[in-house]
Amino acid sequence: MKIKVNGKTVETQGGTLAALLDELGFSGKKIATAVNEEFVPATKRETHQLADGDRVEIVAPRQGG
Amino acid sequence: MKIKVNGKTVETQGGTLAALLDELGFSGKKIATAVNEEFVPATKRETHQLADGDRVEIVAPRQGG
Amino acid sequence: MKIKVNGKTVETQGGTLAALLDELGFSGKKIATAVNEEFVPATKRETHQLADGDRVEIVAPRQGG
Amino acid sequence: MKIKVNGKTVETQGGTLAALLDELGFSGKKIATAVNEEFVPATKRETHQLADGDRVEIVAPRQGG
Amino acid sequence: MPVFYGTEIASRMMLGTAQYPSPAILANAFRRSGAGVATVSVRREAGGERAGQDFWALIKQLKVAVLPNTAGCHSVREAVTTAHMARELFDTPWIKLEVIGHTDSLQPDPFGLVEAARILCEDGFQVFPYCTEDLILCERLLNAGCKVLMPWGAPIGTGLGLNNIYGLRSLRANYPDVPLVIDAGLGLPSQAAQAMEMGFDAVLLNTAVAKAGDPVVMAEAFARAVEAGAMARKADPMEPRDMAAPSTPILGKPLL
Amino acid sequence: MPVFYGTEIASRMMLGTAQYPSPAILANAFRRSGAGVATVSVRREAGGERAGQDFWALIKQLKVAVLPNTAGCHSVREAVTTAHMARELFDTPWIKLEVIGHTDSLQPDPFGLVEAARILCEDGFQVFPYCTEDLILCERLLNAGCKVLMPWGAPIGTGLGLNNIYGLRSLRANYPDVPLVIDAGLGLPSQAAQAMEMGFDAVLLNTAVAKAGDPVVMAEAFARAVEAGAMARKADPMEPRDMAAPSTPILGKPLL
Amino acid sequence: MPVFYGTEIASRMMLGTAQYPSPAILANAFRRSGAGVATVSVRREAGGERAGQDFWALIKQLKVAVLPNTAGCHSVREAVTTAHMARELFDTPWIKLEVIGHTDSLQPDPFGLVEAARILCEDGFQVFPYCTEDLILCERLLNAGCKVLMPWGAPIGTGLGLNNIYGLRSLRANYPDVPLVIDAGLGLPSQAAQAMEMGFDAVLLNTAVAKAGDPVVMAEAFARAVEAGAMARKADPMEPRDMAAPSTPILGKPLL
Amino acid sequence: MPVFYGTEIASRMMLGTAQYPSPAILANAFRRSGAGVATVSVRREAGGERAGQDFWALIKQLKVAVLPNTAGCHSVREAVTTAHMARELFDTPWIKLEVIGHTDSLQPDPFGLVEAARILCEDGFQVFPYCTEDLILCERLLNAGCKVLMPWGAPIGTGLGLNNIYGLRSLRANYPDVPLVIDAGLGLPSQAAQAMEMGFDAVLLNTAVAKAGDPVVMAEAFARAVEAGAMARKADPMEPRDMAAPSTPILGKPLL
Repeated sequence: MKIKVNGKTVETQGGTLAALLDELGFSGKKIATAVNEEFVPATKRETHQLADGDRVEIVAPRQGG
Repeated sequence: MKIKVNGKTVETQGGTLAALLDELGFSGKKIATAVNEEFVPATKRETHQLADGDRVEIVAPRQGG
Repeated sequence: MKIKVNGKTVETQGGTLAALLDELGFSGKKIATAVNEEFVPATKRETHQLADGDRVEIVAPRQGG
Repeated sequence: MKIKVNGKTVETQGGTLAALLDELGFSGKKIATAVNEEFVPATKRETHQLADGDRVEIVAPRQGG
Repeated sequence: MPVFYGTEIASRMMLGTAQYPSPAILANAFRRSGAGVATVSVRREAGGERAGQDFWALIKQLKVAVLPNTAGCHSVREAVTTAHMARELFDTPWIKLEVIGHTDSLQPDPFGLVEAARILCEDGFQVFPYCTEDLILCERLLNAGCKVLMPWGAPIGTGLGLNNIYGLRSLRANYPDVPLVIDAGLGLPSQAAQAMEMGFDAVLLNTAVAKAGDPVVMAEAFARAVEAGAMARKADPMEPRDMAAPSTPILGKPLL
Repeated sequence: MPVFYGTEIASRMMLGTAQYPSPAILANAFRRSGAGVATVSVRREAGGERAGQDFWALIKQLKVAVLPNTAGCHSVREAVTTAHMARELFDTPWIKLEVIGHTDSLQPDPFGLVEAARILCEDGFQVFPYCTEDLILCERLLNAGCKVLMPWGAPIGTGLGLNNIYGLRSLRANYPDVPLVIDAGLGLPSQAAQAMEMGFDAVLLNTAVAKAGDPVVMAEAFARAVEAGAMARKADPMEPRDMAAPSTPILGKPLL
Repeated sequence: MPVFYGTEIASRMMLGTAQYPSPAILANAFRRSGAGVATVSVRREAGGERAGQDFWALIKQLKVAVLPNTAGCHSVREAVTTAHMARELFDTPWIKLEVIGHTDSLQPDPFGLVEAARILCEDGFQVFPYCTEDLILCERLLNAGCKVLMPWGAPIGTGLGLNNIYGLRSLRANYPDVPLVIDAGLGLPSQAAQAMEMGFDAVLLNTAVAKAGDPVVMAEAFARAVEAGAMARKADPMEPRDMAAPSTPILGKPLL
Repeated sequence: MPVFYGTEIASRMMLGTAQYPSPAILANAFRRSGAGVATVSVRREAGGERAGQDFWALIKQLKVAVLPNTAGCHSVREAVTTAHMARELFDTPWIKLEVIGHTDSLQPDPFGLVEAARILCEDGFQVFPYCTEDLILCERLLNAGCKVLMPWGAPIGTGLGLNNIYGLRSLRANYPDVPLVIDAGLGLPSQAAQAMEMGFDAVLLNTAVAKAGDPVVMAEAFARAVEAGAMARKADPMEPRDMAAPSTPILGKPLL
């Protein structure tokens, strides 16, 4: 199925948010996530099932003022 | 019955707002009225029945900045 | 002889300041004069003899702030 | 004779400025002097003869901005 | 000249009617200033009393547009009810909407102001909101239906002038087509002239005129300053520069 | 109205004659502003030339007092000789005395200015010194015989307004009875109004008017601002205060 | 020293982490300034990317409190979701809440700000709202549960300093016990010192330091200015006066 | 660090010694501020008196350069004789030359100042003239032999800060290589920082420190502010801009 990750369309066989992060090489990285504009805490990634067309945002620490 | 007019308690035999205004000597004067914090237009004074304890405000033009 | 008039060298047969002004076409014009950085009033022009190398300034009214 | 010292009249038998300073108890103190509005350096005090009516100023270090 | 809700006013000066030494002085201040709008309020009156009736007689002969206010209202409900009474009393849809949020500064309450403005605009009022220079507040007021904005220069009655020049410039720049009136805080004509030079459409004054030693002369002084500032804006002022430039030509200077 | 050496002028605005787009615009700027004094200069003219003669014809029909200047003079000698030529040319004892001490800022030279002022006053001139707000300089100029002072607001042609408000206030306070004219540096009518509110007697302008997009309208704008400021001074303005004070009476406010 | 939500910070200077020429310069700016709080943001990162991870490593070794922001959020929803991601990512309840209402000025949206602040405070966040000096807005933010306020001095990145001195003084006076941080708009250390002299508790800077020719030296300059201003406030400054008063005693002056 | 007549001073802060609550507080103010120069005066002393001797003992242990003044002198003669007494008394060629021309403002007399400076420079003194920002006066003082200038910020003891920013900037720009010290008028550290940001080399203070509630803390506050301003100048500050610019990067902002 197709999922938007940080604005880019990604083809994935789906499953959980955790699986997707793994697949995309985020394991062990300091990130936070939202799906369809809702925050998804790390503790929920294992159980959060993604659906076709979901919009996933993956963010990391960055410079700020 | 007792009615508060511009903050002062007035003893009246009641009736309409129009009657009260008459009784208090407002006939023909340029005023506007509110009862219990609600505006009562001139056109409604004849029909507006006052109840015991009503709070009537009667205002006229005055200096303003 | 040679005289500097408003910064330009002028060849003249000399004589008085009045004569020079005449010769240069200033007759009847609203002007004031100085010779060698000294003011020469209109009343003195007739009698003021010019010498070779004199520096004559002739000014008229002009815009000012 | 009479001498003005710092604005006050002082009766003294006269002599040099050095003598006066001695007499007034300035020996060994950090001061500077002027007589009749003229500065008199320390090196001249021995030889500076005072005259009746002289105005002597004796100053020391003080707070300043 | 400024146009408020379709009505063109013949003067950029709006004047309050409070605090004058006498009715005669009030009337002369209006005449001498040529102010085109008078602000008024609604206050309690007893049956025997004549004050309100006499005041109204005085205002009518000024032949100016009347702008009733909701001065002293701290809640939306108060302000709305007061507006209704004023509309009937003065027979005008115009209302200077004050919803005060802070007692010491008489600062407008942005939240109550927007809500009251929305209610009144929907009810057919033509609202003149007494507001701050806050850009977002002003945008909300316009969205609520206001077609005029009246940002403060400084708190009412202080005479401090324009406290936030940057903010006021920025408001003017963001809403070039909305009539903007500096309401409150002015103390001197030079401040009113400056507001006009900055591109504001009008000023609304009261204390600075009424509390001057000679209110009539001060009223005229403000009127002229306002015209002066507006003309200057129109005449396109020179750009200020750091280095001097001679006005008198150097060319032709005699050598002396 | 200001009195300069015994001559009362009908306006507090004095206007320069340089840098206008055209003679017609110059003339209209004077008419619309009602300026009572025109500053002029003396410059070289050749026999064939008509410029000076035509300019003079223009000025004469303005029917204003003429104040010749010594613009561009850096030495006492230059200034004095120029003053003599100007006195004969314009047939007036009045002279706007400029002795420039610094080329970039066109700042007056306090030292040369006092010396030139002394020489000219002794010679019967009525000197209008272009000076700074320096209190001691101004005292020396008065001692030299000057009966008017013309401190700068800012350097000539900058349009920066009043650079040293404190110094100018202090000058006004120290010489309450000497006619004081703000000469040079003004860019906007609000600045001229402020100078009048501070108690100055007049302003002398040139660049801000001549270099405006519309010099005629700007001239009138300044004229009104100057009147406004002078009237405000006369009308005794309110004292500014930090805390707000309602203009509309609180007494009688309905309970809603 | 300022106490934010029970945490005392060892410095009155808070520093942003953006726009530095290099990570090393960022680190040195923090060291030399002794800033006690660093603001950070959350941004997208791709799987392969290391930027965020490296940045985080850098920040950790600074040993300062981390204050994540919601920079660039224009809606309440955006700001709230961003705050949640930041809380998890940086493992802190602190959030610098920005709800921008106007693109050109980056002015806070008073309405969205209060709503977002209420939601986040109820959810256990410790909110540092980037706000204006508006007294009513600030009161609403305090009622929403904020225990710190961060009014702007001027729009972000302008370096204009304190645009509304009067409004900021009035805010300080109204909330003597609330920690107040000047956030945004400062360009020079003297402006930061002035803010402290006015009684503010801290300043939050970024552009003025990061965009200086030498960010490290500028960071230290601001740090010293902030200390200077805070000490001055504590030391109770003299009252300014209009008339001069000699510092050197006149008594005992010799007659010469 | 500033170099005065070939002597480099370790601090940009110069401090007066008058008006302190006690000698101990004076001494601590110097220690905490690290001021490198102390101004002193000469005053009458009687034979029995010890005041001057004790004061001198106190100053000596401060281990700072001593700059005697001619405070209170109104004539050239007074100032010159006082300078001579001071040179002998303090065994230094340095003299802070004050020739006061106006009693209320304690304004320097430009005319007497230049004359006294010429006499003293010819006589081997190293003159620190207390002057105004007047460009021509300053040029004359340099021509007279002065190698330092000390323009006022505001009249002595007023604490008003920098009254003529434009004039002071222009002085700095015209004499980039002459040590310039702001002498007198400062009331707050932020003003001292601003003077340094404008490029001045040092400040000389007295009243603002001695008359503060806590002179010792205020002395340190000024010292830090002066360093802050000097560092800022060195670090090349950002250019102020009218429009906002986000500090946090917009790139990578999540879509929420």
